[in-house]
Amino acid sequence: MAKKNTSSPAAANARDTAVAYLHSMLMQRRFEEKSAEAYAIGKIGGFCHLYIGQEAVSTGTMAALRPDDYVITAYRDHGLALARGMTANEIMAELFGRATGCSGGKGGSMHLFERKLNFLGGHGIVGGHIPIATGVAFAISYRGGDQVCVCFFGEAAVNIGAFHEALNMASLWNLPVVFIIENNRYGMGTAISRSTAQQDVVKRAASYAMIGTSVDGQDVFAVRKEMDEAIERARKEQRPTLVEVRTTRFMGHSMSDAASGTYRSKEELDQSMQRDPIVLLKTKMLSDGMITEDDYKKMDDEAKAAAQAAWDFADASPEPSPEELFTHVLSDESTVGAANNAELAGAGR
Amino acid sequence: MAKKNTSSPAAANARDTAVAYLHSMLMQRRFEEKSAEAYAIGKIGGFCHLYIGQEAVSTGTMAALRPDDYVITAYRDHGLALARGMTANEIMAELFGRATGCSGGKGGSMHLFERKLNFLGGHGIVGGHIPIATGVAFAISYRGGDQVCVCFFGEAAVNIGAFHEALNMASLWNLPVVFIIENNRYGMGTAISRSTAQQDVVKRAASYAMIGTSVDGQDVFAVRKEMDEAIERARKEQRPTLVEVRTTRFMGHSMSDAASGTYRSKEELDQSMQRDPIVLLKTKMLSDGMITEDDYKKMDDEAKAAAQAAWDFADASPEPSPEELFTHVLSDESTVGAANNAELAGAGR
Amino acid sequence: MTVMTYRDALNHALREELTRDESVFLMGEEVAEYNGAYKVSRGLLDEFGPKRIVDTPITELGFAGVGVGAAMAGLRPIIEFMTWNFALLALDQVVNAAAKMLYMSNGQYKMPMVFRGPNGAALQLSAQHSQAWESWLAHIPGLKVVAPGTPADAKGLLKAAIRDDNPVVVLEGEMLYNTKGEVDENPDIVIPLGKAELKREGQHCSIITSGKMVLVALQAADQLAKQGVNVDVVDLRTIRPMDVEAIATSVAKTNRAVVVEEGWEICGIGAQVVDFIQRECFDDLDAPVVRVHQADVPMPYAKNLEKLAKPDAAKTVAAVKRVMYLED
Amino acid sequence: MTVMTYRDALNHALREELTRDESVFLMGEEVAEYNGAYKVSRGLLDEFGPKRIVDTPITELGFAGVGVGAAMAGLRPIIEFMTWNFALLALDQVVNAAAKMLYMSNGQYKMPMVFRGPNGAALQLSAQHSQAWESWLAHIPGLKVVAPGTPADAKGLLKAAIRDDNPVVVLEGEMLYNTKGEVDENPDIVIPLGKAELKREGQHCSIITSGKMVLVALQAADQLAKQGVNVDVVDLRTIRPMDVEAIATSVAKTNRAVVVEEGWEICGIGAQVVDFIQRECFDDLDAPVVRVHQADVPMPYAKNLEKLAKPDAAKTVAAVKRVMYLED
Ligand SMILES: Cc1ncc(C[n+]2csc(CCOP(=O)(O)OP(=O)(O)O)c2C)c(N)n1
Ligand SMILES: Cc1ncc(C[n+]2csc(CCOP(=O)(O)OP(=O)(O)O)c2C)c(N)n1
Ligand SMILES: [Mg+2]
Ligand SMILES: [Mg+2]
Repeated sequence: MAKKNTSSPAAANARDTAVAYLHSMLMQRRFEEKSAEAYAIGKIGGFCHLYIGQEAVSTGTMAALRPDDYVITAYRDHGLALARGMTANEIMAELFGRATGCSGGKGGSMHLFERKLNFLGGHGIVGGHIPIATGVAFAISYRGGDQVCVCFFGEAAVNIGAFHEALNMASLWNLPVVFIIENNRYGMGTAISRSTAQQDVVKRAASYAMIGTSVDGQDVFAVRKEMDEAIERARKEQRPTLVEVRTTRFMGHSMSDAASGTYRSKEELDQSMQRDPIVLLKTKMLSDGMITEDDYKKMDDEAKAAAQAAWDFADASPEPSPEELFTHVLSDESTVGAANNAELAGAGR
Repeated sequence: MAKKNTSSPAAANARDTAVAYLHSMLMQRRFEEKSAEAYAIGKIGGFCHLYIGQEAVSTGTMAALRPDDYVITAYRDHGLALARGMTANEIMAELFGRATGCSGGKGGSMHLFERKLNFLGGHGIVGGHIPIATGVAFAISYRGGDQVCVCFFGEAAVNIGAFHEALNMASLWNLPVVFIIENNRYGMGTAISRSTAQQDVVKRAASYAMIGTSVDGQDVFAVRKEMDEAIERARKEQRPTLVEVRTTRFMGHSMSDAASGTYRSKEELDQSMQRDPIVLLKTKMLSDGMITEDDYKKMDDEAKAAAQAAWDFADASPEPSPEELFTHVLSDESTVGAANNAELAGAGR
Repeated sequence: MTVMTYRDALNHALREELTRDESVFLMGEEVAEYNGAYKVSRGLLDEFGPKRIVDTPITELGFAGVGVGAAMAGLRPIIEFMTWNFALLALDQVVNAAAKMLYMSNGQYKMPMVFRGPNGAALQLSAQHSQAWESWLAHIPGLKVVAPGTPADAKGLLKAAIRDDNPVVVLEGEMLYNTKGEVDENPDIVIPLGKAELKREGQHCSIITSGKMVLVALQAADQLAKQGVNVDVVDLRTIRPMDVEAIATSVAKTNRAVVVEEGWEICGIGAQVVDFIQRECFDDLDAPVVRVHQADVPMPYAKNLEKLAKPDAAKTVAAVKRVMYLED
Repeated sequence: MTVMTYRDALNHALREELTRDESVFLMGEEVAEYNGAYKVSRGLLDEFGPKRIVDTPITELGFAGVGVGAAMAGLRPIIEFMTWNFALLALDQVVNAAAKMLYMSNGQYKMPMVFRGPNGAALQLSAQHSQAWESWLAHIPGLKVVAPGTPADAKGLLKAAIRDDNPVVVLEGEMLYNTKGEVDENPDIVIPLGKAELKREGQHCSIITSGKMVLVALQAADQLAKQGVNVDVVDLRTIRPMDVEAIATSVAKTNRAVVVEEGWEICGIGAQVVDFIQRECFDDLDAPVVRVHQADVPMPYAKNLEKLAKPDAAKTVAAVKRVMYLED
């Protein structure tokens, strides 16, 4: 690593932080590029929503959290899970539908869970997890703890009823939760201007007497700073915040959608991609002398190797055993009843 | 009627308007007092939500509408139905569950309908009719008509998802609808301060880039004026409005709830009842010389007589015939299928 | 043993479990200051305070989700729906979150929570307020569903539901809240989920039922007994998982069955009971099973129509006679 | 007759009915500019413009209610749910408003509207995106429910649904959209609601099914034929109201029945079919009816588990053999 500007302990600190961010973002990017490859050849199935372009949001936010805080998100969850500290192996194995996956192969891309990290999923119904986040914050407050719950969702989710109901309760009850709108300006193929009467989404905070803020989501330092404040407000003052993070998804909505050409023009996308969060960070670090091109190359290679290793791990992992079909339907399998038990035994049930 | 101050045509007009308002409000008041009596002796069953105290809202709003406009509301609908021009007879008969009721006895208190007046019900699920109102306005706009749909609901309904989803679409699509919050400060036993983070409910309009206004709901003239503007905005500019009407229900939430003493103090209620919309109007009319005490007495007696006549009509009306159980399940009864047809024939179905 | 109402039995169950376990809390519309729309939670706010007895805004979907989140974070929420009619708005949280979380997370997140409230019709509440959702809820893997018919069952099953680590749906009856029965005051007594109870013994026919319809079935049984017909009344108590063995044992004895349920016919609980019976007792049956249920219409308001629409003792008696090939 | 996909058949039905009647419009998420999440509405925006092909925000409850309101005001809305999984959020409008409005208003407000979209599992979409709601919807009086299994039925039933004055639920299959079949291009042809079709004739056993499972049943029938077993395949097409006569006629002939459905077991469509069969054909049956359905679990993601969970031709063949008391 370049040593310039690391003479003072503060500078060394700043460098370590930046390196950690870059590492986190590269791990996400390379992991997802690998997932896209695996999807293309059918190793991964179902829906697969990539996070590429939004990595500064996950990295900047997770850096502001404590290990005992809670994280919950929608289906676009790979990057968030990695940034929270889940391993590439367990996530890739989940995407491959293997027993070694973080959800035992039962959840898949949209339903990553890791209890050890208080990573509460991976949810597939737009807006559905926003009340759940509020409930987690309720539990924190009930116990008198000082943890925080952060909840990620897209800008198109602000129109759904669950968002509205949850934010009112969070504010009314003074709950330690941060609602994070990842505003990438599109919900599937619908531009925000076609779905949302009040496009300045953060204005909606006023409906709940809540503080609302906006931040550039391509700048990991800006995200971190904004989240520090929101998380502090939750932790110390027990007040929720609505944070809009302005970002861009570089890919299509999911693996079955083109990145541009239909509802989003190539020009618009190209323009947005000028502000690649990884490139922005790298450039800054280079110019601040925190790293050299070589350092970057090394880190990038490591990230690629980790992604490949995850693929290899996943590929070598076994499928869930057939009996797993009936486990974890209830916590006490014994009471599942006649129906379930007959299922494996005979034809048709 | 007193003739003072009716020398000019304008004054005569003003007097006629005021008299019509007073008439409408007295009809509602006496009708509902009569319903309460009928409920007490079991002539009316189920839930029965009285509108007493809020009559200036219905009267002031309906006066601003054209016959071909649309009206839709929640379960607290007797006063609104009367003010819209439905007869006391057909409403009382509905409350009595009789075949002559406006919904053939099938709907009851919460589900008054009158197609001839574009009175679209009477709905029982809090917030459920708000998207429906939006759809009616959609249809108006689809046809290029210049009607308006007005939609009434309580302040506690602003917290539910349907409200939020509907207002966004109404604004996004420029629909001719007026959303009227009858803010009586309580949703059942819950004061607004205990349910709603942003108690200044009309501020929520900003979340939908919609105009929001507030008005004193005990003053029928103020309501009329505000509604004229909102309805004009819908009719001419195709823009929705959120109107908060500040009012008080003088009774309990429904017939099974005390007016005060538990969640609402007697003092608070007494205080609010100082501003009885009927007394306010009567006093103004007396002092403006539009009517005398005798005129008032006569009008009031007429209203009481109409309520009694409605009772008599309802009481003398037949119950729906047993076959009515199976009519109007589908518009083409023939296809209801085996299940329904067997129902009346044999035991148990 | 003390005689108490179904309402008080539920109230005792709540009180005992709130006392027993700090992580239990009750949340819903009007549960605290108003003491519950139907007074099931009477006195609990005073005893346990606003942290544990929580009034909500009118946001069924939202507060059901709050319950799910609280359960994920280790609490044991009891979510009261003022009635199950309004829970229709919240089913996404019940079905997609509560019922599936354990499975999707491969066992990492248990959902120790209860969704409860009155289900089905009361009196003249008409179409939108008179719906019985047991068959919908029973359809869903990942849920348990109970429908107590007596005060003792109400207390014992609710306590079991609260202690269970799975999401349990408790379907109460507004028309049952004032009914009385003997209840054990011992706070350690719970009634195991998944076990039916033979509420009455006979040999001529089996009436299989649950929830509010238990009383209807017992009334019918009384009337039939006067005419020399003696029936088993099998109270399922838990609808999911269903005690198929109890059904089969009774039908194997009587060779005839009537199913009485509050809800609509098509894909109702009764259809499933019929399916279980034909699987398990195909050669035992002497007549087709007859079902008694709500008429296949939205519930009308008028008193006379409502009565015609609802399942009742007279219809049950007629159904039993039909399966016994007796003149009506 | 032309060969076209199920997707195109639906597209033609929409186009023809939009052309035929100005009051018909299509509304839903991504139906217009995106041409539909599954491209069922391809080209319709270009042809009919944004007034009649309307993209909505992600607000299932809200836009379902918009459809109800538009129907009350005299239009004929077609509400597309991107999938029925998300419609769970909208069921209050479907059940409490659309299905009950005619009844509550004593016939004053008809609901000439369609709720449509893909239902049930596709491939590896896991628990929250793989739900089959036919039994829930069939439970509700005031609705009609159709589940076409072939392109011809898709076109004819959707057209009938659009012309019907009642709220009609149309359950499509994501896995069916690419399947092909002969379709009549005559825009006047509709398939009457409520009528089953015998998709294949045999004498040994009746397979009763609908929707996506029709192809599964036909596959099974092919396999069975090779082993000398010939089955009736009764495609219900309309699930509510159900063509009980067609079921009874077939079972009276074959004396054996298997019901194949996509959804879960408990209180599923199959349970209701079993109930109808035992009522109508009690003395005809030579064996208990066997049901084939999704395993009683939330849908898992892993390919192997998903395959185990789903009903398929092999399970159907085994079920037929079981009711025929043949060795597997
Ligand atoms: C209730 C519901 N409706 C529709 C969908 C289908 N759907 C999945 S993601 C999505 C778009 C969401 O956009 P946004 O909230 O902006 O998040 P992003 O995908 O941009 O991250 C839609 C319509 C769904 N999953 N849930
Ligand atoms: C979705 C739903 N939840 C709960 C109820 C029960 N309920 C009926 S009215 C009401 C209070 C509504 O208060 P508000 O909207 O202020 O209207 P008001 O009664 O004051 O006119 C409640 C909780 C319901 N009908 N629907
Ligand atoms: Mg987005
Ligand atoms: Mg109110």
